[in-house]
This record gives sequence, structure tokens and C-alpha cells, in this order.
Amino acid sequence: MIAVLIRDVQLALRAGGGFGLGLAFFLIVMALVPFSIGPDSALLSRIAPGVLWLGALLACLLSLDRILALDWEDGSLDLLATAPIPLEGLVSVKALAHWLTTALPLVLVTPVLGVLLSLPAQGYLWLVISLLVGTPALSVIGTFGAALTVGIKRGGLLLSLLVLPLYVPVLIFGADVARRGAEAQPVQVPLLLLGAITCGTVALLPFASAAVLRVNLR
Amino acid sequence: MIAVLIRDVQLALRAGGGFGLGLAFFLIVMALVPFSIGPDSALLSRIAPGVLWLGALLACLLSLDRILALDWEDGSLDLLATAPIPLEGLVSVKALAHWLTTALPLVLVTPVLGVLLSLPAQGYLWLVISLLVGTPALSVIGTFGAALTVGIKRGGLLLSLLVLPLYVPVLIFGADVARRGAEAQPVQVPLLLLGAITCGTVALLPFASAAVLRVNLR
Amino acid sequence: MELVVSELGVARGGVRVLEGLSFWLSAGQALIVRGPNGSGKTTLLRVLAGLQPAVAGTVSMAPDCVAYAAHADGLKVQLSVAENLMFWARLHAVHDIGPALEAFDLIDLQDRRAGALSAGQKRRLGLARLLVTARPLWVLDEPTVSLDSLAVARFAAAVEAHLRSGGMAVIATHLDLGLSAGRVLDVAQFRATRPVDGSLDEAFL
Amino acid sequence: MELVVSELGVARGGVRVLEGLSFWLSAGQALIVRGPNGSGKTTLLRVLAGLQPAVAGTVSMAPDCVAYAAHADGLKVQLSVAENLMFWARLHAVHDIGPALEAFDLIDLQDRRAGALSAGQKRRLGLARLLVTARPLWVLDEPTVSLDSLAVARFAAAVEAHLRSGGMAVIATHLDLGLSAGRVLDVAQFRATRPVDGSLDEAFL
Amino acid sequence: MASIWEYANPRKFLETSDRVLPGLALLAAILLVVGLVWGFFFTPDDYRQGSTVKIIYLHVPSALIAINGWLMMLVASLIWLIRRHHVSALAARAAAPVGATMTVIALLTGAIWGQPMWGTWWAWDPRLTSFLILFLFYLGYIALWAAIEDDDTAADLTSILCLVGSVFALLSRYAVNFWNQGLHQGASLSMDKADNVANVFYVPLLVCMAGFVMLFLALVLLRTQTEIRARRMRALLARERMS
Amino acid sequence: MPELGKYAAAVLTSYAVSLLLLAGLAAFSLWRARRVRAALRKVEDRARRHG
Ligand code: HEM
Ligand SMILES: Nc1ncnc2c1ncn2[C@@H]1O[C@H](COP(=O)(O)OP(=O)(O)OP(=O)(O)O)[C@@H](O)[C@H]1O
Ligand SMILES: Nc1ncnc2c1ncn2[C@@H]1O[C@H](COP(=O)(O)OP(=O)(O)OP(=O)(O)O)[C@@H](O)[C@H]1O
Ligand SMILES: [Mg+2]
Ligand SMILES: [Mg+2]
Repeated sequence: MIAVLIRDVQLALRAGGGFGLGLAFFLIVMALVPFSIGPDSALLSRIAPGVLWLGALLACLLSLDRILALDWEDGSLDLLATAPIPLEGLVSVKALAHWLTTALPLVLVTPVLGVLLSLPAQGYLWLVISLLVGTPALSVIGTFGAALTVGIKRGGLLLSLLVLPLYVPVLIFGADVARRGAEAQPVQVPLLLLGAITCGTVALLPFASAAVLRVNLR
Repeated sequence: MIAVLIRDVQLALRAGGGFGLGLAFFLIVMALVPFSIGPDSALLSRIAPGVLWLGALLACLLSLDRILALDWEDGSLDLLATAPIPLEGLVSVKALAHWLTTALPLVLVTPVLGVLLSLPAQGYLWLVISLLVGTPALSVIGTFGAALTVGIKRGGLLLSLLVLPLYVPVLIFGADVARRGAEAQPVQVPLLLLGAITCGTVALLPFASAAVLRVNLR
Repeated sequence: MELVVSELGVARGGVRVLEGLSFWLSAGQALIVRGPNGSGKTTLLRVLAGLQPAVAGTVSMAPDCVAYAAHADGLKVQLSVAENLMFWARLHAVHDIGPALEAFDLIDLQDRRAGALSAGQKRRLGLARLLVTARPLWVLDEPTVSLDSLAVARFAAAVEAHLRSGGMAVIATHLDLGLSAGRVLDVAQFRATRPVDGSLDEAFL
Repeated sequence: MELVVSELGVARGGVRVLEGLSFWLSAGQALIVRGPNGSGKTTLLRVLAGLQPAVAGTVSMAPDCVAYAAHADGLKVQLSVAENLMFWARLHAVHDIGPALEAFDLIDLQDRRAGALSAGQKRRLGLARLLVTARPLWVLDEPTVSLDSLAVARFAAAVEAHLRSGGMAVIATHLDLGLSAGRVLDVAQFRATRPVDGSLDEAFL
Repeated sequence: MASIWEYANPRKFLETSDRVLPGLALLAAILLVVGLVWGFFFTPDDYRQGSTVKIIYLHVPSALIAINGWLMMLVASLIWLIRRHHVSALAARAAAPVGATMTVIALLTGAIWGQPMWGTWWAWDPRLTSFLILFLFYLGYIALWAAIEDDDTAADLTSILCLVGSVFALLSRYAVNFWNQGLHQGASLSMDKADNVANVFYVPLLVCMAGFVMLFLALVLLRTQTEIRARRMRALLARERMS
Repeated sequence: MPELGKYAAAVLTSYAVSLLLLAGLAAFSLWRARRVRAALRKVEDRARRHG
């Protein structure tokens, strides 16, 4: 199980492995926002927390199809399924590896982008906290979507379609925490709810993912 | 050449071919915007033209890796390269097929999404026009990016990374036309520039794409 | 330790391809599966490996005794040969990849990226994986494709060593493997006559 | 119409693998390329097909006279067998796919989705494509992999018919193709001794 | 009376539904015509909303079906997962496009109604928003069915998606509620009970709702039949292929 | 025709759009039902003839 985690992280770090690409995508999309909205910094600072959350979510989303599809294509997934680890464990480890290599760097880089979008000073702390609490749910839900679409060629877009509505609650609470933080309002309630969603998905969704994967390998 | 166009459109329309998925992605991302920004419709209506342009651009972007990578993976691209059509023609036709199956539906559906984002009434016409003029450039530039990254496994994210900076001018002028339209200001200048960019890329970029593809096949 | 397959029926894409297939393999024996294209060899092997369920009959061996190798070798092109092998070894709690590298003449290639191997070299690496799984039953689908004659001989030697140490092997192939032992089973005789599987039969026909 | 290859050098991944390779093939002749794994057969064939440049020497034939078939068959899994073939036929301005279907016994399968074929059936479809390209030189990389003996015989018949009608073929393989004609070229003897190609040589050594 | 599971046999289902369908379709047509004509021509205008109140005869029934259609799919998916009756999975598949269409109708009529009433086509009101999310779930469900070839695999995957999706749909409902308190009417059919005109709107609305339910049932039965036949055809073609 | 007042456009479009969608769905379902039924009959006949 740890071997799988190590391998996945190692693969992500190798050339062509995709580490940093999610990050770069995030950076560029955030850089494009002022070009499309216009350079008005009062406007930008109002939408900054929301846009940063949305951008992080999209960057996560785009890297989802690397979680399982690569292993499927080269036949590793068949071999992993016959290896002596339970599938539930496998999907959990894969979600963890995705979080470590994709979501965590995003969280760490958000403050920099906050500057680009004139995020108010008091907003940084809660933005980072909300992302830290919320992104594990994104990885786990994403793994479920990846397991659903694993055998479908270039299923990336379908994967997005399936996963995005599932992301809605996380996005609502996460962006709400960030927005309230930026406006110096209390954040307890949405933060608690966000935490609850994360705990719930992390605890339960791997079973659904494993079930789905089993069907797909059949 | 027409055979290739027909085949690409046919493949896109087949089950699992990806037609409509770009559209659905666009729809969903636009629906997520209010969840992240908040439901204030005055704010939404101010950022609507820019966000719609950005969304259309992202939806285009995500479907780029189907242009060439699928053909590369199953070996068709090697065979197409040895077939009796010039590579320049091949990449042009592939860009055209991408525009027909991905960009055009996006343009047609934007007005509906404008409603969701409370786009001001006078903004619709210019939004659609700017998209109609600008999206061919997106497809052609995207094909160039696809040719650059063909051969890289799951190169989708890298592709996005390479193509996004190239999209900047198109986005700036396109979103500017749409924004001025929504604010009832004159649009001629950015529209002309946008048209010029589109003509230029459509005329010249296929040569670059073909050259790059030739290198990648080596 | 033995493999008993009785009255097995297997289906692909909702169509039953083989039925009434029974055989028996004890420790140290190998079975060569033959049959024309599309006769269901690949499907049979996937069932034995536990990757898809049988539609009838039983297989006596649990899937976690089976090491499976198919057309796709499960190699990561970015990792080196040794790293690829090491991963599978760790997963199966085996510590030494030396013998596996040696058996398939991969020692010189061990630091090469797996993506920079030729077709036959890739195949050798895929086969070396079997040696680090430490599982008694090998289920192999056309293992010698793209191998040159020297490599085929090395493969035969590896299989025979595995059999001598009490292992078993089920191998589907169209080629001559150079194995001295090994019964042959032609699956063509078990071609299914009832076309679809039981439940569907009643439901939709 | 003839193929003259003289003093050819080919490189893979920046490393020269073959050099000083010359041969000569006239209409109606076939050349079987042999050599151990990793000796450079695939690389040689890609050069002949014009997919990568030679680092030295010349090939007399323009790439647009070559029909190339490699491991990947270029099939679209969503399209049917006939649709797949039809596409390539149209691209090469050939109108009738009947003979190609017949030569590889695909008539019964013609309405099947290409994704639902077995390994050997896919290969047959990939080979049938050669017949609708109407090109004189066939360059084939391990064409009979996964084929059963009947299909190998059909393949041999198709190659011989092609040769009789004035075509040529260069075929890399480890297996026996059952071709009655055909000279054999072992590439092992042309293994490169100077490791990198000329320009690099000067630059870095 | 025989066990309800008998109808899980496709042949039995086809026979029974063939018998039921014409009557059901007729009933749906009559109820819809009566309800809509009554509502459109023979009800007075509301004192506040004017003639737009007539939209209610389309808006509320379609919203009702949109939600309950998803519920029906959920139940059918569960039955498939637990008892593996093919008809059940196929019924869920057949219902999805119907539910999606109803969702679109509810959204469109609501939007058209919103323009005169709230002065905007669309507002990010919880009820409206959760409807949009429901629509997205329908889209994903249909797309997944379309993308997978093997019927049983597709049935399994879409069933699990339906299950997980339902949980998340509920979650989003609460999230959206928390996020924005909106403009939309409260959820009670007795909204106008206080007014003395209540029954004037109420009775034709009930007729329309019954009509929509019947239409839904008829369409789902018909489409399920089609799916069963298509499935049987694939099975037969597969058999043909072998011999 | 009842008097719809200043909201005539809204009411009429919503009726038109909804009825169109419903009719479209019903028509498509019927068309597909008929097509599949015919195709199945053909396959069944063929199957019966060949035993
Ligand atoms: C796009 C916009 C709209 C959507 C998606 C929408 C959706 C819904 C939904 C889901 C229901 C629930 C039915 C139920 O609970 O059984 C409903 C009921 C209703 N809607 Fe809307 N609605 C929209 C706009 C409007 C507008 C603009 C009005 C009028 C001003 C309106 C008036 C009503 C009424 C009167 C009901 C019945 C409430 C009840 O259950 O008693 N809706 N709508
Ligand atoms: N995905 C699929 N869907 C439907 N039918 C399939 C699918 N894959 C294979 N088949 C069919 O199932 C049958 C058995 O295929 P299988 O791959 O087991 O054959 P095989 O004996 O391994 O053949 P080969 O020697 O060509 O590899 C074939 O008739 C094939 O056409
Ligand atoms: N992508 C690559 N990068 C670097 N070296 C490579 C790459 N692919 C192959 N090689 C090396 O180039 C040499 C020639 O490979 P090639 O594929 O031509 O061999 P081959 O004769 O076709 O072998 P086989 O019989 O195994 O298919 C081999 O030594 C191989 O290791
Ligand atoms: Mg096989
Ligand atoms: Mg080779």
C-alpha cells in the first residue's frame, strides 16, 4: 500500500508526470481572469476568494484523469487488482497521492495568486484554511469519478461532467468560508459543514469507488 | 481530405465520442461561477461577458487533446502521415472538425448561459459575434498545441499550459468586444483586431502545426 | 496445491464463448491453451485470474494465488527497468529482484527507462514481473510475442524452473514455446452452443 | 520500380543502432528482416516508411509509395470493421473494400465494432488495410503476431499475390511466415559501432 | 395476486405493458387536455400576478415530475443493485430523458414566469438553483449510460452514480439553502388557500398534475419497452454472430 | 381566447415551449419505439428462419 503511494508520487514527480502542471494551469487561469474581467481592482478584490476557489477546483478536476486512467491503459490496473491489497485501500491511496501531488501545491500557492487578484489582507488565512479542509473531499470525489469512467477512452471530459455537480456542496461552503473571511465575517458554520462533508466523503466514498472499479475491471 | 473531416465528425458524434461534453462542461462551469462568487446579480452581470469568454475558452481547451492524441495512440496518425494528403491539409481539417464539433455548439449555447449570469440585454449580440469571430483562432491555435504535445501520455495538462498563453490575445480582444457590447460602448477596434488575429492564425499556423507534427512523428 | 476447473463457462461482451470446459492441473504441471483467433483464450485466462466472473462452473483456486500477464505489460515508461520491477516486488512483499533480472537478461538494461526499450525488451520486463510475485499459478496470454529465439529459450527455462519448484502455469499461445513438458488443451472443442449466459437467456430470448 | 537502400544508418533515441546497411529489391521480391530483440528492426522500418529520417545513406523510394503497418493497427474502436476499412480506402482513392475483407476473412465480421474484436481479429483488420492502400512497397513490422496458423496462411497468400502483381515487401519478424519466396536479411551484422550520429559526434566528442 | 416480481420478467412486462399502455396514454391525453384547457381558458387572473398565474399549470406539474422522476430512478437502481432485475435497470434508463425534459420545462416556464414577476429571468434562488443542479445530475447520468457499451456494466455504474448522486443532490439542496435565502414561493399547494379564489386555481392544477403523472408513466412504459426490445435485439444479434 | 393582458407573451411562450418539448419527447419516443420494434422483428424473423 505504501509502495503504491510511493510509486504514484514518484511518477508524478518524474518528467512528464504531471506534477506542477495543475499548479501551472491554476496560475495561468488566474492570470487570465483580469484579462477577461478587466483590470478594475475593486471588482477583482470582491470576486477574488470565489475565483480562487473555482480555479483550484478546476485545476484539481483536470488532473483527475491521471489517477486511474494511466494505470488502466498500460494494464497496471489489472495487475494491481490481482495484487494482495484490497481495492478500497487502493483507491484511498490513489486519492491521497492525488491530494499530495496536486491539491496541496495548489493550496500553498494560493496566497501568491491572492496578491494578483487584490485579495483583502484578512482573507488569506481563511482562504488557505478553507482550501486545506476542502480539497481532500475534492480528491476523494474525483477518484470516484475516475473509477466510474476508467475504461472510457479520453474520458476526461465525461469525468468532468460527472464530477462537477458532486463538487457543488464543497464549493459552496469552501467559497463561503473564504468570502466571509475576506469580509471579516464569522466563518464557523460553513467551515464546520465543510469539514463534515470532507470527513463523510473520505470515510464512505472509497467503498463506492472500489465497487465501481470492480465492475469496470470485469 | 473530406474523408478525414467526415470521419472526425462521425467519431465525435458516436457514443463516447465527446460531442456535447465540451458543451456540458461549459454549462457546469458557468453554473459554478455563482456558487463561488455569490448570488449577487449586479456583481454577476458585471463580470458576465468576461466569465463567459473565459468559460468558452476553457471548454475549448479541454477538448483539444482529442484532436490528435487519440489518433496518435492507436497508430492512425503514423498512417495518416504516410497517406496521400499533405500534413498542412490534415491539421487544417482537424482544426475545422474541432471547431464544428466543439466551438460552434458553445457559441450557440452562450445566450442561455448569459441569462444565468444576468448578462445585460444589449450584450448578447456582441458576445455571440465576438465568439463566432474568435473561436476559429482558438481551434487553430489549439491544434498547434495538440501537435506539439502529441506523443506525450496524458499530455492534456501540458497542452493546456502551452496553449493558454497563446490564447491571451484572443481572449483580451474577444472579452473586450463582449464587455463593450454589454456596456453599449463602441466595439469596432477590438473586433477588427480579433478578426485580424483569426485570419492570421488560420492562414499561417497550420504550417507551424504540420512542421511540429513532422518532428513529433520522427 | 492444485487447480481444478470444472464445467466452466465464460462470456465476453454478453456472449458466451466457451462452455463445459474442465481440466485439472497439479503442482509442477503446465497447460498450453490453443485455439484459433477469437476462440476465447484471452477470455478464459481473465476468468482464471479473477478479472471477470465465470458464467457457469467453478475454478478451485482463489485469484490471489494467480499471477497474470497479458498483452499489456503494465510498465511505467518514466520509471527505469529496476524501479518498475521493484514496485511489483514490494507490492508482493518480495525483496530481491536480482534473480528476476537475471532470468530475463535484463541486468544490462536495468537503469534504462522502460519507455526506451524495444518491443521485445519490454516483453521481457513484463515477464520478469512474474518472478517477483511469488505466486504459484502463472496465467500467461501469448507471452512470447515479439521475443527472439534466445529470449524464448530463457522464458522456457524460467517456466520450467517455476514448475520444478512446485508451481503451475496456464499459457495461451499460437507459437511454439520450447517447453519440454506441458499438456495441450485446444479450446475450439468447447465452443459454446448456447449463445448467451443463463440469466439473459431466460430474460431476453 | 525498385527499392535501393545504400549505406543506410539509422538512429533511435539519439543512438545510432544500424549502419552501413545496403540492399536491393526489385518488383515482385520480398525481404525478411531478422535480428535479435533491440537490434533495430523497428527503427529501420520506420526510416523506410519515411516516419523518421536516416542519419546516413539513402533510400531510393519516396515515402508515398510505402504502406506501413506496425504493432498499433490504427483502428477506431467505435467504428465498425467495414467503416474503418472504408475510411482508409477513401483516403487512398480506392473504391472497393470487398477484396480486402475477403483476403483476411473479415466478411462475417464486417459490421462488428472494431473494439469488440479479439487480438488476432484486430490484427487481420490492420493487415487488410494494406490492400486498400494500392501502394507498391509494403513495410510490415511483426505482422503475424497473435495470428493463428490459418490466418498466417492467409497473410502469406496476400503477400504473394501482392508480389505477383509487381509489389514489394519488407517484413520484420521473429516467426516463420510461410512465405515461399523472400530473401532474409539479418540486421545483427550491421550493428553500429560509432555510437552517435555524425553531427553530434563532432559537437560533443 | 401474483408477486410483483413477476413483472421483472421482460416478456411478462412487455405483455402487460402492451395491454396497459393504450389506456394509460388515453387517460394522460384526456387529463392533460382537460386540465390545460380548463386552466388556460376558464380560470380568472390572479389579482397580483395577472394572467401569468396560468403558467402554474405547466410549471408545478413538471417540477413535481422532475423531482419524482429522479426518485423513481433511484428506486429502480436500488432494485437492480439488490435483485438484479434487468427490467428495473432499463426502466431507470428509460426514465432519465423524460425526467430531464421535465426539468427543462420547469426551468423554462419558471424563467419565463420570473421575468414579469421578479423582473429577472433567473435568480440564484435556492429552489431554482437546486433544480439546475438536478438537471446537471440528469445530464451526467444520461451521458454515462451513453458512454458505456456493455449493458450490465452500464447498469451497475449508473445505478451507483444515481445513489451517490442522490446523496449529493440532497447535500447541495441544503448547501444552497444555507447560501442564499431566495425569492421563490414556499412549498405548499395551499399558497392561495387564504384567498377565496383558491379552489379556482387549485382544482385544474390537480387535474394537470394527474395528467403529467399519467404522461410520465406512459412515456416511461413505452421507453422501457423500447429499451427491452433493443436489448433483446442485441442479444439476438450476438447469438447470430456466433453461429 | 381569454384576455391575457400585458403578460400575453410570457404565458403564450411558456405554453408553446412546454407543449413543444412534451410533443417532441413523445414523438421521439414513439418513433424510436416503432423503429426498434421493426428492427427486432426483422432480426427475430431471420433467427427463426435459420433455426
Ligand atoms: C427558473 C425558475 C424557476 C424554477 C426552476 C422553479 C422551480 C420550482 C420548483 C422546483 C417548484 C417546486 C414544486 C414542488 O415543490 O412541488 C416550484 C413551485 C412553484 N413555483 Fe417555481 N420555479 C421557478 C420560477 C418561478 C417563478 C418566477 C414563479 C412565480 C413568481 C414560481 C412560482 C411557483 C409556484 C407558485 C410554485 C408552487 C409552489 C407550491 O408548491 O405551492 N416559480 N417551482
Ligand atoms: N469487447 C468485446 N466485446 C464483444 N465481444 C468481444 C470483445 N472482445 C472480444 N470479443 C469476442 O469474444 C470472442 C473471444 O475473444 P478472445 O479475445 O477471448 O479470443 P482469443 O481466443 O484470445 O483470440 P486471439 O487469438 O485473437 O487473441 C471473440 O469472438 C471476440 O470477437
Ligand atoms: N524511445 C527510445 N529511446 C531510446 N532508445 C530506444 C527507444 N526505443 C528503442 N530504443 C532502443 O533502440 C534499439 C533499437 O530498437 P528497435 O525497437 O528498433 O529494436 P527491434 O529490432 O525492433 O527489437 P524487437 O525485436 O524487440 O522489436 C534498442 O536497443 C532499444 O533499446
Ligand atoms: Mg487473445
Ligand atoms: Mg520492434
